[in-house]
Amino acid sequence: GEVRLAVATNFHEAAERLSEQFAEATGHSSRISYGSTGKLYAQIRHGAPFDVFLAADQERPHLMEQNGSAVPGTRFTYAVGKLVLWSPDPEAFTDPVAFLREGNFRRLAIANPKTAPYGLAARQTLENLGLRAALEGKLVRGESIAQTFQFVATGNARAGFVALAQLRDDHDGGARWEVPDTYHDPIAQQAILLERGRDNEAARAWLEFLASREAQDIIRQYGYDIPQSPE
Amino acid sequence: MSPEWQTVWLTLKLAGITTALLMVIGTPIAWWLARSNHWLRQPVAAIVALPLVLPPTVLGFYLLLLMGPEGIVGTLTKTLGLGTLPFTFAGLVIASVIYSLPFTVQPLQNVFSTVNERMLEVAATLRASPLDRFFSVVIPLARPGFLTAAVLTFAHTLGEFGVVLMIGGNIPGETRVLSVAIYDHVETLEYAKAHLLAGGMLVFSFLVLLTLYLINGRLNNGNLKS
Amino acid sequence: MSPEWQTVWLTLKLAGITTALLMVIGTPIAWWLARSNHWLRQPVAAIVALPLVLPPTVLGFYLLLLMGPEGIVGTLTKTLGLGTLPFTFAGLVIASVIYSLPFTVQPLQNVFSTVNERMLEVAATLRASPLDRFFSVVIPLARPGFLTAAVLTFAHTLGEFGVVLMIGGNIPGETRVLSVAIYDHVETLEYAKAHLLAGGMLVFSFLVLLTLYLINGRLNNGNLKS
Amino acid sequence: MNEPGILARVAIGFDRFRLDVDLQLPGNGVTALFGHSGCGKTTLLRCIAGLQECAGHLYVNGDVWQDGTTCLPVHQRPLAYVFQETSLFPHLSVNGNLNFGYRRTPAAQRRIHPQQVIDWLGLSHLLDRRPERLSGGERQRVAIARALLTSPRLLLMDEPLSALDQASKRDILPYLETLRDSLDIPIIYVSHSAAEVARLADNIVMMDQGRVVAEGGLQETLARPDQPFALEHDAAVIVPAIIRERDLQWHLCRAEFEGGSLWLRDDRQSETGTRVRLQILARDVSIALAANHEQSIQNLLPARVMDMAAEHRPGMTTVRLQAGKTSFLSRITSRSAHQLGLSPGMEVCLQIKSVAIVE
Amino acid sequence: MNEPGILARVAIGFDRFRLDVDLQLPGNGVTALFGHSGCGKTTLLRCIAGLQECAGHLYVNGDVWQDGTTCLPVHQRPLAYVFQETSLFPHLSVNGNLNFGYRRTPAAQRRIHPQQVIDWLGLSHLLDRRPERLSGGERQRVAIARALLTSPRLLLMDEPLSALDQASKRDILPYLETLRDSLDIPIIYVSHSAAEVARLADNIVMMDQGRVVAEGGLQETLARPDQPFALEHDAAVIVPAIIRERDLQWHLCRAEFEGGSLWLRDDRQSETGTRVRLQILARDVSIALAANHEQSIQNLLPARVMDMAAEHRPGMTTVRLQAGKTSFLSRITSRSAHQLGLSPGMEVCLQIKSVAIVE
Ligand SMILES: Nc1ncnc2c1ncn2[C@@H]1O[C@H](COP(=O)(O)OP(=O)(O)OP(=O)(O)O)[C@@H](O)[C@H]1O
Ligand SMILES: Nc1ncnc2c1ncn2[C@@H]1O[C@H](COP(=O)(O)OP(=O)(O)OP(=O)(O)O)[C@@H](O)[C@H]1O
Ligand code: MOO
Ligand SMILES: [Mg+2]
Ligand SMILES: [Mg+2]
Repeated sequence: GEVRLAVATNFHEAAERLSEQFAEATGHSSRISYGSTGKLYAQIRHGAPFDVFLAADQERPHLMEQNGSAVPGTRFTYAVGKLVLWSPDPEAFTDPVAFLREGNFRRLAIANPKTAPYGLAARQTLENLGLRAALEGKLVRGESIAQTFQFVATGNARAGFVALAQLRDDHDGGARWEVPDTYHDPIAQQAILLERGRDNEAARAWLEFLASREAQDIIRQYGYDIPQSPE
Repeated sequence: MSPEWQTVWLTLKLAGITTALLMVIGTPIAWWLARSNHWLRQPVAAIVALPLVLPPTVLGFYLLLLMGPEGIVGTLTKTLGLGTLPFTFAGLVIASVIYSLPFTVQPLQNVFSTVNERMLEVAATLRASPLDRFFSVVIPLARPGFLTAAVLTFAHTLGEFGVVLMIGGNIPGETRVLSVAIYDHVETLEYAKAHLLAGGMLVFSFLVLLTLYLINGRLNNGNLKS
Repeated sequence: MSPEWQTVWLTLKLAGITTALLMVIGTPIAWWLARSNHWLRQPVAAIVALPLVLPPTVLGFYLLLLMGPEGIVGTLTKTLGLGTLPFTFAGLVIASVIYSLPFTVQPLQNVFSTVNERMLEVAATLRASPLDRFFSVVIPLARPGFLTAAVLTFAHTLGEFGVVLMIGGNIPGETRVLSVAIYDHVETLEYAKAHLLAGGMLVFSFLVLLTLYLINGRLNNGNLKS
Repeated sequence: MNEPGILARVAIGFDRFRLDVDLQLPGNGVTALFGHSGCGKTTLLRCIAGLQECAGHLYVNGDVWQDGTTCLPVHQRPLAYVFQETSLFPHLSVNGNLNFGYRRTPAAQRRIHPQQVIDWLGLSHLLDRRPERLSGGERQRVAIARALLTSPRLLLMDEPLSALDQASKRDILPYLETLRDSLDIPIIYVSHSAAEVARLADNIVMMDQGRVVAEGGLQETLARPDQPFALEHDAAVIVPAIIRERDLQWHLCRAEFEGGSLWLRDDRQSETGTRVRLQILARDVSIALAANHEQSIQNLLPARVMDMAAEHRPGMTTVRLQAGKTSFLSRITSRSAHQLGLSPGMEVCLQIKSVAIVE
Repeated sequence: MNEPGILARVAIGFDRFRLDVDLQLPGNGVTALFGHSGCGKTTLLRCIAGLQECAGHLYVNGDVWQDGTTCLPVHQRPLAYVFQETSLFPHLSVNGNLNFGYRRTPAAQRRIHPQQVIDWLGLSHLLDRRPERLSGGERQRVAIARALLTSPRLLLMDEPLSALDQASKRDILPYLETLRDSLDIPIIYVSHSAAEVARLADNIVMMDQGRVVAEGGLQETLARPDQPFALEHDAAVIVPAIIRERDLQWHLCRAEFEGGSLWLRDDRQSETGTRVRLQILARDVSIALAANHEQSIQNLLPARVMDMAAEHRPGMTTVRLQAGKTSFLSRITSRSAHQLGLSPGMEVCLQIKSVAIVE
């Protein structure tokens, strides 16, 4: 059978890789649509033909469970995002907190806290450092975590909070600081079986596969944590 | 067909069908707007321009609401046994048509309003019926407007993206068009692929446009300035 | 000013300035395209239409590259002591100008090409210099084209979104415009707010457009059909 | 309603102008429409063609074109219209323009064919040309040809020859005459040129400020010494005659009419026996008390003074005379009339300097 | 180069047409440009106006408009152009059209003012009208007025009166004459109407297929019996004369010229002593061997036959005669000429039926 996946953009590469493995393991094929979590949510609410939703947060899967667009009880956290303060310039900072506190830069990029979970985490981090008010005027907001990355990568922002999953060791060197997860609520990315996929064998198989050890290894490779005990 | 070519083909199909449909739909609207003295003329003209004002994604969102299973249009299409339109190619076409309507209607209306009334009168005295006059006099005289309308519509549908993403759902081989694919590549940091697709699209479009303009220039050869 | 009104004001400012600039920039380009016989005419015409072809976000991405500190334009603006353009209002204006250029140039070019050469000759024999002829003859005769160009440009800048999002960085009071705000509301499921803003924008735009068309209709009063 | 002829009752008002016309015109032949600039000639033609909405009715040779209930749209009225101003399609070549109406005329109704008009109007070297590359006169000729090629059943011509030089007019007029005779259709012809009118028209309608101020057959109307037409300088009579004799050496011919005969130039080389129409301008006719053969004026006719009328402009008198059964007009100074003692009934000698065959 | 007058050497080729003209025209007065449709009249005017690029040079009353190195753009040439086809600005009212050029003429150079031309051309009731709401003749009058209001130093008129009826022409022509005399500028006037030309022109240029085939002063040219002009029917001489006597009862006046005097209508009510220009059409002049006073033709002049020429069209002969020092033309049938035995040197009596004052 075939499973139609709606996948939050930040998980794109991992999802591609997973679906290859999934096909090998089960013989099912998958067709993946990407989009921001908010957009995918709106689409699913209005009849988009997806079987499984891999969101970038836990809020929207939770909502879906309540409003009947998803199958209750199928929700689980498949990955936990890791936030990184990054600048392509290796000289940019050695002590990240001092760097932020001194504020010797024009622009700092974060994702829009309203639309992207990584943005929310970034804001919480700044709050915990007591720097939110001081830096407010220097923030530029990317609509998605991808846009935020582009702001930084093109040099238009001195540094920015991006997802670890976005950084390639090979060519995205520079200065980086993996933000300890004590600075922000966990960026729990949840998956859920949608109503349309209720009777799709392949869909259930995919969710099963996503929770498997094999899958978790792959997910880790792409810069995510795996939750200690899936909810 | 490889997924890339599938996307290219889908894109061209969408832009082509949208442009063709809009030429058919837009021409009578533009003609009416340019020629009528009905009191509804100005309101309709204003409404035609409105799809432009909304951000494409937002327009897409409202179309989704309308055409979704609970929307007015969706209820209608369902009772007609057509299913719902979002996430189908047909849905994409309809959304593109709505979104690009102003790009077709405005240039046409514009050029229609400059067509010399006398030429229509002459044609009438030479036995041409209203429809005949339209095809044998208005269309040739309004050719630069048709060219502009077609170019704007086609190019805009190629680059159109927000609406398509929202209504189409980015489903490979079904509703994923080039603009969405390039966007995806940029979003997922696959810059090399993005550059390739964007560059290819630019070169291709440039060549198509250039050819069009050259042909048009040849046809004109100074004749439309009179 | 409350953030909402700040956003509205910023949006109108951006659309207004972009439209005004484009009228100034687009008019000579359109005139040259419509009247010249230079061999570069068709290639330039094709290039002018190109910004349309790319998805706005992608165009925004490339502009980000170009105008960023390592881009050609960025290097230039930096050496000129202007800093870099992204995330500034000036940068937004420049991006909007580039993106909306075809909407200004194409309708103008179009209507310029239908201006009767004879009228320019007559004006010349009545002592009007080329510039004078342009203002006293071409502009009045081409008025429907100017209206269309201005409406398309203004509306498109209002709704424009991908480029603005990319170049602007969504800074409240500086680069957050209405389209971005509505988009945000849709993304975050704040549908009531989205409906309000979108509805307001539609009603406002409708009224503006209607007024424009009514005034234009009054001015025309059948005079442009001759 | 089923009678031949044109019945036109047309009313329409603009801001400061009102056209109100009730006309009855014969079903064939040329009606000349005369009048000052702005008197409503073009407006009347437009109403007849259906280009201008108006109140009233219009019957053409038995067909209803407009009445209280119906109003045929322009393209269903089998008419052709030569506009006052150039009206060629700029997007078509001369050939394309000519064929526009021809192609739309059902083959069975075609009575005029492209090659004919191209020859008549001298267009063969222009066929591939775009209108903007034609001279003013060339454009006008193409417009006439295009109109004729629809083989109309009513021909409306708004100053069709005004852009043409004398020579072109001289070349084209005979063809218009041929057309008038062979097509057997009514032609309404707006012209400011008395010469054209006298030559072509069978009927005259004089308009002023949107109303018809006079109308009638050419001969009767022209032979009225108090004629209301602004012709004055060009007042003339038209005399039907038959060619009786030709003087090949001197290129002259003799035309006989009821009441005498006249020598004239053998322009057309008409066979003896041909029926012709002679135009004799009042200004070419002088009056002598007795015949004097020792002068270059060779056409001397005994005639009787019928009546006399002073002209609109002082100092001139138009005298109507009769030779046999034929009326002539003579335009002389009032002083001459007085000095010669002219009075109705008096026998005199007409001296006719110039005669033209107009048909 | 600093001499008055117009020196124009103009060459230009279209696909199938070549204009090649070398003209020297006087620095004031009216030059009539004559020729068949398509002979290049409009093209010549366009070259002079600078609307058509061409090779050659152009000097106007001492100013260089074009030569090898310079070429003044149109708007810097102090000329006015009345186009052959209507050319009003559709976006301006009649008033706006009139003012277009007037506003752009430096106040110090204005010699003609709106109220004047509005009165001359009868436009006062049209001022607020849009061009599309005018009749053909009204449009043409507005175009003339608009051109005049630039107070040009060279006036180019391409068939300006062809859309007008006789009455309008009669009203407008005197003003054009006044203009010609008062402005002291050259006017180049394209017309197909011999009457207009004879009335206005001082100079004639005849073109054929892009070349000048004849040119010269009006009087000399018209008095050539073999005149190359396509006037024929309208051949005429122009005779300068002085009003000597007025007969108020009969509305006549007597004009004296070198070699006699003529009675004519006292149209203009000119005072005695006024200098006038008489136009005498060859067709109005007949020849008798002796004077016959018992006829309506009252102008009988003794004259001598100078020479005779057969016309282009067979059967007619143009005879040049001299009365005193003044030349006359008479157009008679060749048979009359033969029968009267006319030959150079013979003394005859001219019978002149009609004389017009043209100035
Ligand atoms: N659309 C219009 N609106 C108002 N007045 C008009 C309109 N069209 C024509 N007129 C006026 O109606 C009158 C008649 O115009 P029309 O064109 O019939 O005259 P015409 O007899 O053809 O004159 P001409 O010999 O100058 O062509 C004119 O006084 C003109 O100004
Ligand atoms: N743009 C052009 N391209 C090619 N041929 C042209 C062009 N303009 C004019 N001609 C030709 O040049 C010749 C002269 O044209 P022009 O307009 O000067 O004639 P004209 O003497 O004014 O005639 P008319 O009395 O008919 O107005 C004509 O044979 C015409 O067909
Ligand atoms: O994948 Mo997201 O929802 O764009 O951060
Ligand atoms: Mg008219
Ligand atoms: Mg011409």
